[in-house]
Amino acid sequence: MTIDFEIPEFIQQQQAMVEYIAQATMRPYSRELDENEHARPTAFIDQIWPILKEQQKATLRKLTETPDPNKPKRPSTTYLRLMLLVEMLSWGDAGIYLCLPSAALGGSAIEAVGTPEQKIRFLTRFAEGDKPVWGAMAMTEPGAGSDTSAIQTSARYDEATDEWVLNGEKIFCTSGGLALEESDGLVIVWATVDRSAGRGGMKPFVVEAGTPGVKVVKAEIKHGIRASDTVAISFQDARIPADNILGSSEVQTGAGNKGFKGAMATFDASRPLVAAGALGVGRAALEFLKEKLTESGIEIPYGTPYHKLTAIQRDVMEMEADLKAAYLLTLRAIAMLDEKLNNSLEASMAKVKAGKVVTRVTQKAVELLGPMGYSREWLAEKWMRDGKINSLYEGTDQINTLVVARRILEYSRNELS
Amino acid sequence: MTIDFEIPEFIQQQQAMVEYIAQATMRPYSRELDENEHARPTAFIDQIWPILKEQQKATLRKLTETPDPNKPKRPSTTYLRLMLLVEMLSWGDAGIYLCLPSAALGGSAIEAVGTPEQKIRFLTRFAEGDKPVWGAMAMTEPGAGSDTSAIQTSARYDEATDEWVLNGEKIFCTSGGLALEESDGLVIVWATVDRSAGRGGMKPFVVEAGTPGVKVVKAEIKHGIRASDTVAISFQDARIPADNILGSSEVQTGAGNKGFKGAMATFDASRPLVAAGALGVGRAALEFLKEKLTESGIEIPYGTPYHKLTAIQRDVMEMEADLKAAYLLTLRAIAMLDEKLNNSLEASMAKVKAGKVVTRVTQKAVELLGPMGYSREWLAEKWMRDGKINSLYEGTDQINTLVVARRILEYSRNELS
Amino acid sequence: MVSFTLTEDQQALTETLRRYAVNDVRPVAHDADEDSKLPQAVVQKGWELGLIPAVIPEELGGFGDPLSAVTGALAAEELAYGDLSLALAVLSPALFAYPLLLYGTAEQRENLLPLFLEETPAPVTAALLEPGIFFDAHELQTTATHEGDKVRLNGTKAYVPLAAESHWMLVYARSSETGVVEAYLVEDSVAGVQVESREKLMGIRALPTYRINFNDATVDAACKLGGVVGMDYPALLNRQRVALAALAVGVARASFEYARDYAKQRVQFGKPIAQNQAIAFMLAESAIEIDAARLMTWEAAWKLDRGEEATREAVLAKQYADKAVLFVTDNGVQTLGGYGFIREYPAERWLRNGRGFPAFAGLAMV
Amino acid sequence: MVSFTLTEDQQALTETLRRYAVNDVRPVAHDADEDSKLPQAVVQKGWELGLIPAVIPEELGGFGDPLSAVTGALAAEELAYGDLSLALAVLSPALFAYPLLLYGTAEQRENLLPLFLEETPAPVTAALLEPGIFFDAHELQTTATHEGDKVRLNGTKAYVPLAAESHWMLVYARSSETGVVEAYLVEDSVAGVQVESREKLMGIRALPTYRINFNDATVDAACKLGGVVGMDYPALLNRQRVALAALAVGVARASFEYARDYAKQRVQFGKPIAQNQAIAFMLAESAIEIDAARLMTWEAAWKLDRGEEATREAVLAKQYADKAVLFVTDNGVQTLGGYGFIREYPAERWLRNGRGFPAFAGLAMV
Repeated sequence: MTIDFEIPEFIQQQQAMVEYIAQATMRPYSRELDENEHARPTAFIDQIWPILKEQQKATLRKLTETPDPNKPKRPSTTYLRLMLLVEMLSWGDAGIYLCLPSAALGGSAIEAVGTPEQKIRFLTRFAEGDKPVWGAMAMTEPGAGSDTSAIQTSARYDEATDEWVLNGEKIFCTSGGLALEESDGLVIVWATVDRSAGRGGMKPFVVEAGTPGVKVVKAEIKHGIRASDTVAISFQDARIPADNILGSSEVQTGAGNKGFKGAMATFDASRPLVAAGALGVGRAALEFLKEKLTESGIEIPYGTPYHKLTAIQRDVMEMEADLKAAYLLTLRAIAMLDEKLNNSLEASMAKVKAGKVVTRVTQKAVELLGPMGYSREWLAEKWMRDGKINSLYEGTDQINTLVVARRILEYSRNELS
Repeated sequence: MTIDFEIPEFIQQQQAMVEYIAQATMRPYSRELDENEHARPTAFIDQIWPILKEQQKATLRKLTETPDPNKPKRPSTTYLRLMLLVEMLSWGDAGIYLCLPSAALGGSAIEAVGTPEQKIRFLTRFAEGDKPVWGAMAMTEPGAGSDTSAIQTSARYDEATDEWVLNGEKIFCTSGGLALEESDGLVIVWATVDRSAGRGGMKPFVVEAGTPGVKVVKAEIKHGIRASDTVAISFQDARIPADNILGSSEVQTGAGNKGFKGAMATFDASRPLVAAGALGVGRAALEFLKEKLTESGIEIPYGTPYHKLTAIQRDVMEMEADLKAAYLLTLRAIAMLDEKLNNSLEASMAKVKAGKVVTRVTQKAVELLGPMGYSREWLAEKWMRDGKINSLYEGTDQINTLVVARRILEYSRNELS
Repeated sequence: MVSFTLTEDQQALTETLRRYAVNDVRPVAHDADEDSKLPQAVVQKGWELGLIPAVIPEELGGFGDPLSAVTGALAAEELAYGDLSLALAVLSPALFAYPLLLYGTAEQRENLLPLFLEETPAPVTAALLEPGIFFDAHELQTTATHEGDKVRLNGTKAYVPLAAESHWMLVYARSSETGVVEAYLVEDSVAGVQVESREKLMGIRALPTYRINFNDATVDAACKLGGVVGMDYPALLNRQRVALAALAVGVARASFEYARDYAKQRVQFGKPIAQNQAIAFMLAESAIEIDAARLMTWEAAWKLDRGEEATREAVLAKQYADKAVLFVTDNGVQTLGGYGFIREYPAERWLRNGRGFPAFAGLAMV
Repeated sequence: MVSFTLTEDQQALTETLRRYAVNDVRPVAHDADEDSKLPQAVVQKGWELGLIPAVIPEELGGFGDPLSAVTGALAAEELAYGDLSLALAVLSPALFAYPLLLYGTAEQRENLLPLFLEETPAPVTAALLEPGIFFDAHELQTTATHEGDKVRLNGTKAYVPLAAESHWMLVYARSSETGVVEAYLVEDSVAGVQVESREKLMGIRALPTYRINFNDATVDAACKLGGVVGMDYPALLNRQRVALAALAVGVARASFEYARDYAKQRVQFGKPIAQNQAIAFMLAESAIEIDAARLMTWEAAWKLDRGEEATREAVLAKQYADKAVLFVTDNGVQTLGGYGFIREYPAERWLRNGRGFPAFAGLAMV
């Protein structure tokens, strides 16, 4: 191994294709879907579903077949490919991207801790059929944002029927409506089997579309990523089969608490991918800004000393540098995932940096584009609104900075809270 | 009353005189005293002592005479005058300014909580004589920085001799050497009469030069303000008269703890004055920078829109705006002092803002002046080093931000620590 | 004599405006933004506060108070504390009234100032800003060409508030002969004045703003504000800078106070989130930036009221406030976490509105 | 294939250099700074690490490793982690050696590269930077005028490390005919080369740097680096940018690690100050900026090693590292509170050294 930033040829080719999809099925609809908040990006969904379905089929096959020990192992590029896919789709439109018909975070959880039987039972739907299917993850509650230990949604085991009975309310569930009401999808619901056990009692359950007692009670109206479906879901004596629990049902704490650890481990994968989404939005804004500046005769002269730069040139260079910094931190966190190294520190570093950078870059782009930047005629203002989500979800910047701080200081949650 | 920013004529005149002193007795020695760290700014001291002595005489007279109730009361401008004096002297040289022969913070404490007898006994020396005299304040200890409740220096009352016996070590005492070894001065030493009582046991004691058992053990070598005398003092069975305690000797807590409250109240006065010192250093750097830019043909065009500014013009405008912001916050905290209003919030706001601004402005000035900015041929680099102290002493930026946060949130020390 | 104390009149005024902002404006602000519609009853009530009649000379039927930039800044902050769209709407008649009051000829004043003594808001506006990514108030693209006793206006203006319902507008244009910027009192009936469709912006969505095309729009030369003498354009630019800075402070303060209260009440990990230094410091820094921006605005206004050259102060105050309002409103969203992104909470609206200030020029006046 | 893993050789090298930085450099860094004096034994030991002989071709007696900017960046970071003055001193022969190695004619290489195989540091330096507040590497004030087979050099250089003790220096000058920047191999004995008194700087005080005047200093035209072909000046500028960025990362890391350890051990209010979010967040943000600056530096170095145009990457990495090192070292001082201001603690030295990077140009090379 050696230090290397080369993106493999086949991924570069993928990028070209994804860029085409973004240009054709995302950008033309960006404004319209922003203005009509709860409409669906059908052009994108219809275009991407057949492609995604095939990929998900391949993934499922790999998940369920026994690996051939004689087959030569290539270094994995799964996450690298995913990172650049997410980056490009978010460059297309971050809100539309989030409507990607796939198992999404729900799928990650199933892949991470599901049994082989569960993988087939739950994931097959994402790999076949004419109609797109969505998966979702429901974690946050009104009283439990950063503090997942405060989750109130309960799962009670009913011996009589061999079922789990869920009660509670989840909010901020991405694609929850698509998963439960507009497709034959599923949602991973985090619920506690024992409130007195704190995190030890928290378990993930698979709730399928059509389950009685499960209701999408609200679609949020949002600052940005308006094309994304963000819903609140209520569970009123919602009954699911006993084997819809992921992992063990036993209350465990500490290292043995694989359910919770599994959820946290998915953050190590999801945070750099969220960061990748931020990068895409930031790049969209920066490219657009540079294009408009070029039209006004302003170029960025990299080798020119500071005293010969205009304020705008300097700003653009700083934006580029920030974006590059966030990109490289993300690339590193992703490379570690592909190498199956623990990347909690690097994942949170990438997430917080990318969140801050996309916020700053898009806010600055709006400013530098003046009265037009603030206008809904152009997309700059939308990218600013879309970008901001990256400092808020999948752990706010503050929470992710706290994670970084704990790691570098080698402090436990109790030592640094 | 109405919103007004006008500096009274007589203070403007004072400023002109102080500027002259700064030009004549500070600037010419700035570099030399920076390079020869423990030398004394004699030109400045000799020039200012006769003036200061007269002022201190007048102050003392006012402190000890009964006010004439028939005399019409003018609005006080004491702190405003002081603020602008400190600003201008720090503009001259922040290190030299700190060698001002006066009762300084020690004097404030005596004025605030001393008896009439103590005021005369301790403060007269600052108002007469041919030789300059210094006062100082000794609070910080190796183990007690921000956390003054951790002070270990003890004061034990010896009934046999009717004396207090001090033991311990103080550090970072400004002008401590000048007060104890180079003049017939005094130091206010904070010591505990009862370690178990925490802040309730902390009392200020007046220790005069020549007291046996008191020793200046070290003169610090510092990043900046090298002309300032910063020492460590040890107390080994140092005996002082019983009535050298300021305020009551009883252990008191809460609102009754006037000794500690008195010390804290002096922060409300000293923090805006420290801020004023920061402003002076910042202004020195900014003026110098603008002068050098003018020599290179670069002016600051205020009414020009952003897209027509160079990076440097923009930087300078930002530096000016920041400095103005810090100036106005300081002016407000000072005006409140003159109006005898509680200004704890505003004092800390001014202090933290001025500290951050002087740090940023001077660091930026060094950068914009390029290879010459980094050179000890010019004073820019020195101002950067001098300026930094303002983010560190009289409460670090972090401590002062914490004070601001507590005030705006209406939180006690326990609720927000 | 240095003082930061309001006069009794200013104190009374700010209290009245704050009550209006809290009781009348806040309850309608969300819907106004969502519906892109000004609530006329609330605008009417704002008009009835009498800010403009107060400064109309007594001989013309007003109250004859001096026009004070400091008082104007105080008022603007309170109104924006309620809502920026509504504040701009309520203050919009001043865009026409104050320049007229300050620089109008006797005849212009006598003819037009009575408009501001009516019971409903005067249907007037002003057009300074121009479309595009760069705007330079000193190099306007809109031109005024004098031909005998007529003046032809050509060019395009943007962000003109309430243009569609205005009968009079003050149009800033550069003389095609001298390059000097002058202002013209233009009636909506003038041929060649074309109000385009309403603009769509990220924020201030309740405020209707428009592009206007001037296509050989021809008015009498007597419509030039101030006649031969003209106006003090730099001073007017400073007055709008101060007004916008004060509005920015108001928006920032609204966001800050909401975030502060939210943080004290929102419990996570067993305690209010305000008890985390990360949150508490963000709030403390916001508080400092708000106060700093306000003081800078006051200082610039004070200089204007003394009739002194105030460009440096006004420019720096405006720039500082532009940055402060972004910093504070972004912190506001951040403090609310996920809720900061939801439009049912006001934090995101303040961020959208706050981000607009660097683009706003000529949208308010003290 | 994306990877952030060092080769085994690089791993071994960085470990060796880290040991040297920690065991040899750190113990002498404070006194070196206070005394403005390089500890020769430590510099000698640094020379013996063999960084430069490693890349001298085998046929000239070296080890023949390829010259790698990535490896150079790794080395520079470790050395600066020890101390910046010493790092610049130990690396200074490269200022002459690498351009010679890369662009020298066969004759120039054969004549001069053996200098770098001696047991003591090669007495060489390079002069790029010029005095004044602004410096533009593309518009040098120092000129080279060709006359027949002679070249006259005129101008003043600044920040030339170790000039007084150098026998050879590489002088960058602009052709007075073509405006193109070339480099010249100049012996100290040449008439008209005047090394002035040592410079006094805020930081890097242990490193002697000098101004040099060239007053019709005349050398053979054959002294032009690379002969007729010359050199790739933009590439050399990028190599020095990468070197300086890597050094900045090293300084920042030194400061960060010290502050981190201090914060964990310093108790106030009954707990380590690192347990305050205000301190912990400062440290976390420092850690992020360091990693970001390092990755940007690596990327630029990697492009250089591939022979690709790397100006954009090198410039952005340098700018980013300039900012990062100031941010981190200022945080370092702030974390130590009052102790941060005391020269017995290293934090303030790292701040003084860190602030210099925007001014440094041509002081190091990978």
